[in-house]
Amino acid sequence: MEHSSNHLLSVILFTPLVGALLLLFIPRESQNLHRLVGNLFGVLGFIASLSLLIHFPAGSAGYEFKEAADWIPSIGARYSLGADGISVLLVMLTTLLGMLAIASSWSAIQQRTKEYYILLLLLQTGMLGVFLSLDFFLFYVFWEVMLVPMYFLIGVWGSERRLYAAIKLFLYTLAGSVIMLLAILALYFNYAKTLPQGAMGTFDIPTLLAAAQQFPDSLKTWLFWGLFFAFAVKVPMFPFHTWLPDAHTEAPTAGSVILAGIVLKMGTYGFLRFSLPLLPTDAALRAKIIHMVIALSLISIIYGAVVCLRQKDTKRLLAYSSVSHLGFCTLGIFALTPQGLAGSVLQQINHGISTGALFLLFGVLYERRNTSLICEFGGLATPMPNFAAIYLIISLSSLGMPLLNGFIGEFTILQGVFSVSKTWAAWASVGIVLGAAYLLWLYQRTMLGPITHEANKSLPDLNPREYAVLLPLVALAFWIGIYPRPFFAYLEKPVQRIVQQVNPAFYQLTTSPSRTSSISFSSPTSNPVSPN
Amino acid sequence: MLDSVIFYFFAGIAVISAALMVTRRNAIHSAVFLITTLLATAGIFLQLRAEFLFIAQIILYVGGIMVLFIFVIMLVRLDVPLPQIRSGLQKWIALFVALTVGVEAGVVIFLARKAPGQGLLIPNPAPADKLPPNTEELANSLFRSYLLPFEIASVLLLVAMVGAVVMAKKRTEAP
Amino acid sequence: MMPIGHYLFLSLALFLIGVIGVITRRNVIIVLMSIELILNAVNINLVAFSRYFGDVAGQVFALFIIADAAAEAAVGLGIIIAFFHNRETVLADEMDLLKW
Amino acid sequence: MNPTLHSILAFVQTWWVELLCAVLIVLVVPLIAGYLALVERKVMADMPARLGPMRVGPPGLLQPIADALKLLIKEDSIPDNADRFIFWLAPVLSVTAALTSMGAVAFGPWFQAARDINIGLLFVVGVSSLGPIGIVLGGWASNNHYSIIGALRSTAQLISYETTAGFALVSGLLLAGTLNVRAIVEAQRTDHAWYIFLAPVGFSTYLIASIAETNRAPFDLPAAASELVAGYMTEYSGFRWSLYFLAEYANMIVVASVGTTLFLGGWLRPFPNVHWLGWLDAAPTLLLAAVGAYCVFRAGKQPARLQSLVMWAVAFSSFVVSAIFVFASPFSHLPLAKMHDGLYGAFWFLLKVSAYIYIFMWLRFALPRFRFEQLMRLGWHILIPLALVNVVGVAIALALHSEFSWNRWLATFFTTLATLGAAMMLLRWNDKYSAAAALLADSSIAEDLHAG
Amino acid sequence: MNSSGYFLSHLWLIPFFPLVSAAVMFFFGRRLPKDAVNLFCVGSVFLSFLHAMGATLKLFSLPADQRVYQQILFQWVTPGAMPTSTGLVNFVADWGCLLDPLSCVMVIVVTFVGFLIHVYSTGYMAHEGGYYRFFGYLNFFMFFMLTLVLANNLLLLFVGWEGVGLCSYLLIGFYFLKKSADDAGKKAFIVNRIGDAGFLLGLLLVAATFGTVRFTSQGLADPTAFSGILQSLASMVAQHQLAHGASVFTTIALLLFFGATGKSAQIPLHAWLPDAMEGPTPVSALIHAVTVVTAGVYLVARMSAIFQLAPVAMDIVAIIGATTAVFAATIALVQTNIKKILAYSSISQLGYMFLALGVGAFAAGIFHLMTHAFFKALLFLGAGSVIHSLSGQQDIRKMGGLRYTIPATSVPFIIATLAITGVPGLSGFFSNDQILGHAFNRHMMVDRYLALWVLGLITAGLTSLYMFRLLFETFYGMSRIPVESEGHIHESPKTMAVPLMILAFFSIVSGWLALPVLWGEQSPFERFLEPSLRGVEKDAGSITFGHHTLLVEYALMAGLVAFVVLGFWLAYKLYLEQPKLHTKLAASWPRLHNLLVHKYYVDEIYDALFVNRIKDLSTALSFFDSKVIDGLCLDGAGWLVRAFSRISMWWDKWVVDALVNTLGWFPKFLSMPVRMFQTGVFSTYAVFILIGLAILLGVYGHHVQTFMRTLH
Repeated sequence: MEHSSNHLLSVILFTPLVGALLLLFIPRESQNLHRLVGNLFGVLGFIASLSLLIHFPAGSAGYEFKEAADWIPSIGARYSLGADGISVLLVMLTTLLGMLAIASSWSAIQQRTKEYYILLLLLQTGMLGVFLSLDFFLFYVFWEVMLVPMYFLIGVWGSERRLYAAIKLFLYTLAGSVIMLLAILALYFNYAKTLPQGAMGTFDIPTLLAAAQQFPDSLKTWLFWGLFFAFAVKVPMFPFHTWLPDAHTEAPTAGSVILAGIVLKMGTYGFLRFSLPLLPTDAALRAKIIHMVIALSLISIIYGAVVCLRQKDTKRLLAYSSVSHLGFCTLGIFALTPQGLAGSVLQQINHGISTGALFLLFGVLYERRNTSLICEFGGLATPMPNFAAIYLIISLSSLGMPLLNGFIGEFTILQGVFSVSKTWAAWASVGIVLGAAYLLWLYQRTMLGPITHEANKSLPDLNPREYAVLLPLVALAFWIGIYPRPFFAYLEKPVQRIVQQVNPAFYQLTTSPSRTSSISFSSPTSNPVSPN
Repeated sequence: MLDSVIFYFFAGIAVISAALMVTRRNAIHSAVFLITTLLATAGIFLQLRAEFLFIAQIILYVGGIMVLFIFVIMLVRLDVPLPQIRSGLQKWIALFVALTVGVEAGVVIFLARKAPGQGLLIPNPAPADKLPPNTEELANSLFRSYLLPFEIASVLLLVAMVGAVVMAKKRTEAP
Repeated sequence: MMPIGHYLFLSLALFLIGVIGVITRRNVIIVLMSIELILNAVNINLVAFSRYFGDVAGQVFALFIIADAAAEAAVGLGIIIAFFHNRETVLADEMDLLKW
Repeated sequence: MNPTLHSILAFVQTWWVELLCAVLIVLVVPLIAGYLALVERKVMADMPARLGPMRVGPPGLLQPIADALKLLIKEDSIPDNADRFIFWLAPVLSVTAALTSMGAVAFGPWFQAARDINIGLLFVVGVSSLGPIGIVLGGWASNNHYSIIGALRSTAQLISYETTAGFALVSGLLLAGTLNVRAIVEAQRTDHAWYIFLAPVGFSTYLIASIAETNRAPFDLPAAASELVAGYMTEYSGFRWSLYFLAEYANMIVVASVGTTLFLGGWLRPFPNVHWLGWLDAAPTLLLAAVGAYCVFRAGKQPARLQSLVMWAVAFSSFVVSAIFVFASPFSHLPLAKMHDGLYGAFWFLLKVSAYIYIFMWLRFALPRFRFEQLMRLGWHILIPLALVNVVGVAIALALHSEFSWNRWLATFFTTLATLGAAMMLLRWNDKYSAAAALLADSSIAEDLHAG
Repeated sequence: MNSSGYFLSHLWLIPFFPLVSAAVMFFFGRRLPKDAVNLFCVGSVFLSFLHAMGATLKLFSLPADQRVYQQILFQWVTPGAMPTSTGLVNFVADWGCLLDPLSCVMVIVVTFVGFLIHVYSTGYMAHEGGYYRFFGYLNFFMFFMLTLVLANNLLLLFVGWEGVGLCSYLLIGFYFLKKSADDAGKKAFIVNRIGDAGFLLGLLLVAATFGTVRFTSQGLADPTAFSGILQSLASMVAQHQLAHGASVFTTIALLLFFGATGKSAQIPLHAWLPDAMEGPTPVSALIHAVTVVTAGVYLVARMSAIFQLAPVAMDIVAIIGATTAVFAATIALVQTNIKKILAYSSISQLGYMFLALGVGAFAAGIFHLMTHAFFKALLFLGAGSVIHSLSGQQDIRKMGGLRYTIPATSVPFIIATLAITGVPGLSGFFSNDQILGHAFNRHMMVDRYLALWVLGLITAGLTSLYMFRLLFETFYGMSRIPVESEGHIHESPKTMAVPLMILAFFSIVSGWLALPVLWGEQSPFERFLEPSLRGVEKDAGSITFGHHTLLVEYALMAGLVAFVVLGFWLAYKLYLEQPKLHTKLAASWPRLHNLLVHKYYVDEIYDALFVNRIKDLSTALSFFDSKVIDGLCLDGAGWLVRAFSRISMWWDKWVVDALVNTLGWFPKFLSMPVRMFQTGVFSTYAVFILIGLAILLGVYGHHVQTFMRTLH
């Protein structure tokens, strides 16, 4: 593409890092300056990524804005970036939430602001790198880079049990990613084996994944599970999720927002990008794997939702709700249908928006009351009507109210899953019902009824900065709910490409031109979905 | 011809004032003669058509470094003449060795110059009016081929600056 | 054009004077100035060769040397001031401990 | 013909303008400096509506000459404990630096002593940076506490503000893309804008820094008569003093010229690319003609014969020059045309330089003197950061212009806004920390002075 | 259809007006004076009503088979390709409006009754806090309801469906400081959500089967370019891909019906509606009598083409409808809260409608929906007026004798009672008769439907009984109003009374649309609806009714009247003539009475079976989470690592370190002589350097020389 000469992705990737470096030169005492610079670079990053959205060629299936440079030539690792529709949306989510998370910390963080903003910005670069890397080595580096700031954010600015949570997060994730590193190395060496003597191996993701198609099934299975653990911990899926509630509970608001909004998406992104192509070709084996993953997803959905009902801490509750919601995402991914995948990505965005906003909202409360226990609240709608209104909207978005974003994602996932198995869809819909139950119950216990605590009587309503942080998310929730077409447009082709790669059988289905379809297909083999 | 006149003029000033610099008892006088040497060197640069270096020499060395020197000399009150030349055996050994080095190097250069046909008579340097604009050329070289050294030099300067500030700062706890 | 040997001899002369200054003078500031002189001698060599080879790289390095000289002067003088504050002396042979 | 003579003649034929300029600089600048002093006294008098020197010459016009005579015939006194060699050297160094740096200033498209020097502006700045050495040496050599304090102050001040001035110049040079003085001016013609409009912040910082660089009020700490008994010049008198004096005024001209060249379009008339303002081309001619006519008109009414003679002389020279203006333009192949362009450019150039210097004077009489630590704080806390930010801003604007094809004005506008925002921020922080900073500065300055 | 005219082409304005007004309320309502709120909110609904009338009239002017108008505003959800039975299809759900006779009836009823209720609310809520909020919610609700009835596809219908659920949540919980109100709202939402899950699955199955969720492609400018369920179904049936009674039809129908039970409060998801009476009374009237609860009926009628092909599902609909009708009616017999009686009455009447739908009499069901909308709204508003007059009293045991105290309320209320019980001449009579008649016809064809007809009749009798009980307890007999509030009884303001009168008028006359039935013709209402409810195959599968003679018709009417009179007589005996009698009756069958008072213990059973079990599960899983995953697995692993690290630390300290220290001692020892040269004076060092240089030059000088010679 003609964009190859453009360094847009590098600019996006390193804008936060530049901010972090700049912050290094600001004296420790000028806290407002730290805040200002942090916010400035948050906004700059967002603006830079907007141009990604604008310049992204419509209907492109592959990676755009590619950049590459030699990095460690001795092992073939390259600095190579690229973005397809999926990455673009996730990058946008990252920069947006990153910006808002930074903005939300203005008054919440009073200690060590310099380090705080440096870490936040560094974290953002790490996350962006994960979504933009086209090189496994680079991917792994960013994957780990992101972990360190998160560790410190929780460990330094968290609440009482922060060290426990931080170490738990770190060890959990590290255990997963070490296995992933092994899998990456296995991929690398097995690919290198296929090359002629003396040729240099590569970490290039498209190359490796394309080559992996030719690997024997046993190897592919091993690779799949190797990557699976890292991603499953990040997502987190059912047996690997216990770090999340602790991390969420102890993290500062911005940390929670980023954790829920973006970090979890790295796991699903990994599934989407790396795990799917490594599914074995043998139908029985593949079905077995898929069934296991789907089973875990369904367990996550219901388990998360059910456990939510018993939580005493808002942030913990939201953490478990994330487990439930992310279960939907993995469910959609492993349905291996275009709708499931598109819905999954959209649902990731939605989850970022709504859960991010929920954490921001509870961050507002935390700032006012310094607690996140449910029993400390109650009847807050009286002193904080606008807060209650926004909270209600976001709750509804999270529980899948039509006209808000959550519904579109859940519906699309369900549709994709439904065409594969009706049972899965039925189980998943239990999660929707339970979602309404715990979210509304939480809303009732915190917002409605008479005021139960004296301290809550005079809580101030939202201030302009908090509005500025929350309203974009509300607007986005409505946008996706009412007019999701632009988002689907970004996803259509990349998703189609993935499905063609990993589930070619899907497009071999009968395609008799029928009057019943509003848009029918002409030629299934070359271009399965005609651009109509 | 003009070139050699200019060269000998500046070279003479440079050598003479360098010698004066080393021998003056008063540090300020030394500094003044060093300035003269540096200015003369700048003149030689100009004669070599290194315009940018000429002005860099003046700005940095004379305008910057030497002012700093003078400032410090005044600050630590070294303007009073001190017993300057060290005595004893070491001095004479040192002078002897230095002269040996000088003679050796001179012989090397001289012999190389004397070699027939080739050697230090460098094949035709470009005439002065055919040279490309010096500043642009220097900038091209500096920012294309030597960008990394340039950045490293800037870091070095930064480090030096921080170091100087830290060292010159008053110690709060008196020793 | 002048033969390059002229420049080399000039440079050699300045270099030697600088070296003698470094060795024989006790005043640290003058030692520092002598070092500047040595650096300057090197610069002359670099620029002269640069001129005669028609390669601007020599000037680039001369520039780096000037930058180095500036850094050196700043740090050196900083050290001298600090030393002077503590010891009330700037004589070279009274500085014979790495740490006190 | 004698080959030596021949070559000398050829040399002169090729370089006569430059030689003329060089000679003029050495000869005329002292005169101009004297007259600047006169103008300054007149302006000083005019501010409270007084008259100023009126005795010598018609309306005091010969006052500078009288002053010069007085200075030259004064006793040349040197203090006993002074370092005679340095005491002699210092003023010479100052004045040499000032006059040499003027060599690269282009007073018009043709009037420049060092024409082929492609580091032009840098040469001016660099050579004029030798001035501080003269001052500090002079202060030290006097062996007088006031002098040495003045010298130290002067050095600190000059080094500080030279940085600012340098960065301010860099912002302009970024726009011009060259160091060559004439190319800078031409760049402003092709860019359709004086750089004061594209880099207003750069110009403002340069203006302030240039005042400080010339040791003028309100930054005249080194030579503060009421505090330091004229500072580094305490022990100087007579001819040596007049050298310092000359250096100061020459420096003023130099900084004004640099500012004019880089920011005010050099010898270009205002809005050189706006065609309907073409009548401005005739302005110098008309002005000169008007001056001549006025002189003719007034000549007959002068009380003394000498005065009317002077009037006639002025009228005559005005007419001659305006005639050159009028008639030279069709004969572009003649040296006369060169003359025309040169004079025409010199007119606008000198007009701008005069305006610039007038601002100096105006500020001198309008503002009280800073305290030293205020001066340093202004320099290091506000001006240098601002100049730095401005350089970045201008660079961004240029990048937006060249890489993203933004309109130059738009880009500049936004970056200027951003820079001004930064300036506001700097001011706020400065206010905030001024108490602490003032304490710190007080103690450290006191310390330095004791040490000095 | 180019000649669609303003009203049809601006169909989207009908839901749009209330939306705008709702938005205004939410954003600026707090700062608006009450009059402005009234103007906006009532005015917007009135505008909607006008537009709905205009569109209806326009539709009427068209020939019967062209009375469909459809409009696609934009494509809404476009998730990509999905496999269907006919191949890959790009699924598209658009945002569009569909106006056909069925939605016509709904939209008129909703806007008209909605408008009256809005007017009424301005009086009823005049002294409440959160006035703007209430009207904002009401208008928001109107938006969703109108979206629901005007939707041109199932997914958009689902938007309205969920939206009205949300608004009922908000409106029920309007008094959010009261915990019971919050609980009721939450319960309504969650119970509805359970139904919605069914609906959603049904919707997905529809999409997967037909490749589209658009109801029909009729009425579009180019019907062939778009797909529709109806067309798809027709072609599938015609090509014998799917036959009458295919299991997929049954599944779809049952899933959708499960959704409908949630919204229309049928067994098993009826439990929310009585609790929902916590909301303000106009809300009860609007939502729980006229609109939301009828959405289920509307859905079934809308999907009648599929239901007609799924006989098993139809039977289940009928059975559940009939059961619910009787079930709720029996509970209504013993309730004492005036609004709860009406709520159970609503459930019962809705069951009646589902009975009609289940036996295939879709038009009769819709007809009853319409008449019921008028008289049930009237009953609720009347009840509200009573409550208003009694300053919030809702217990009928503390009422009585209000007939002459508040005549403007009591007269319409009596008319409504007569209408709902089915007194001949009033609207309820006609609709009840239609339903029972069709049920009987069905019976004539298939014997097992006899029970349904009988249940219907019993319901009619029970309705008569509890309604007259309500009437007598409230308006007749001795006043049992507490003395201290006796003096505060006041007639409601005009804004409340006038809507009551208008509704009373329509309660009487709306049934007359079926008047021709009396002389054996088809009811015009039915004829009007017929194009919407026709289904896909007139002769093969869809339900047909036998024809009965006029005589049978009159006999059926007589039967109905007999049951009504029986109910009236019982009520008169028990509550007016011998008021002590009913307490005695209750005492003689205490267990039955308790069963009814406690609503068959459904809430308790649900709590025990589901709610508490889920809570237990949640506790258990939390325990699992913290003790097994975290405790056993993680902490166990941590303990192992620590133990191992202790061992290795010991090893390091006593074995490895000791070795290294020994080694380190050697160089220290060996370096002694070298230290001699370190004088510490730097000029000495410089001399050393210089000596080195001299030696180097001396030794290698000729190399330098050679090198310099080779320079070029």
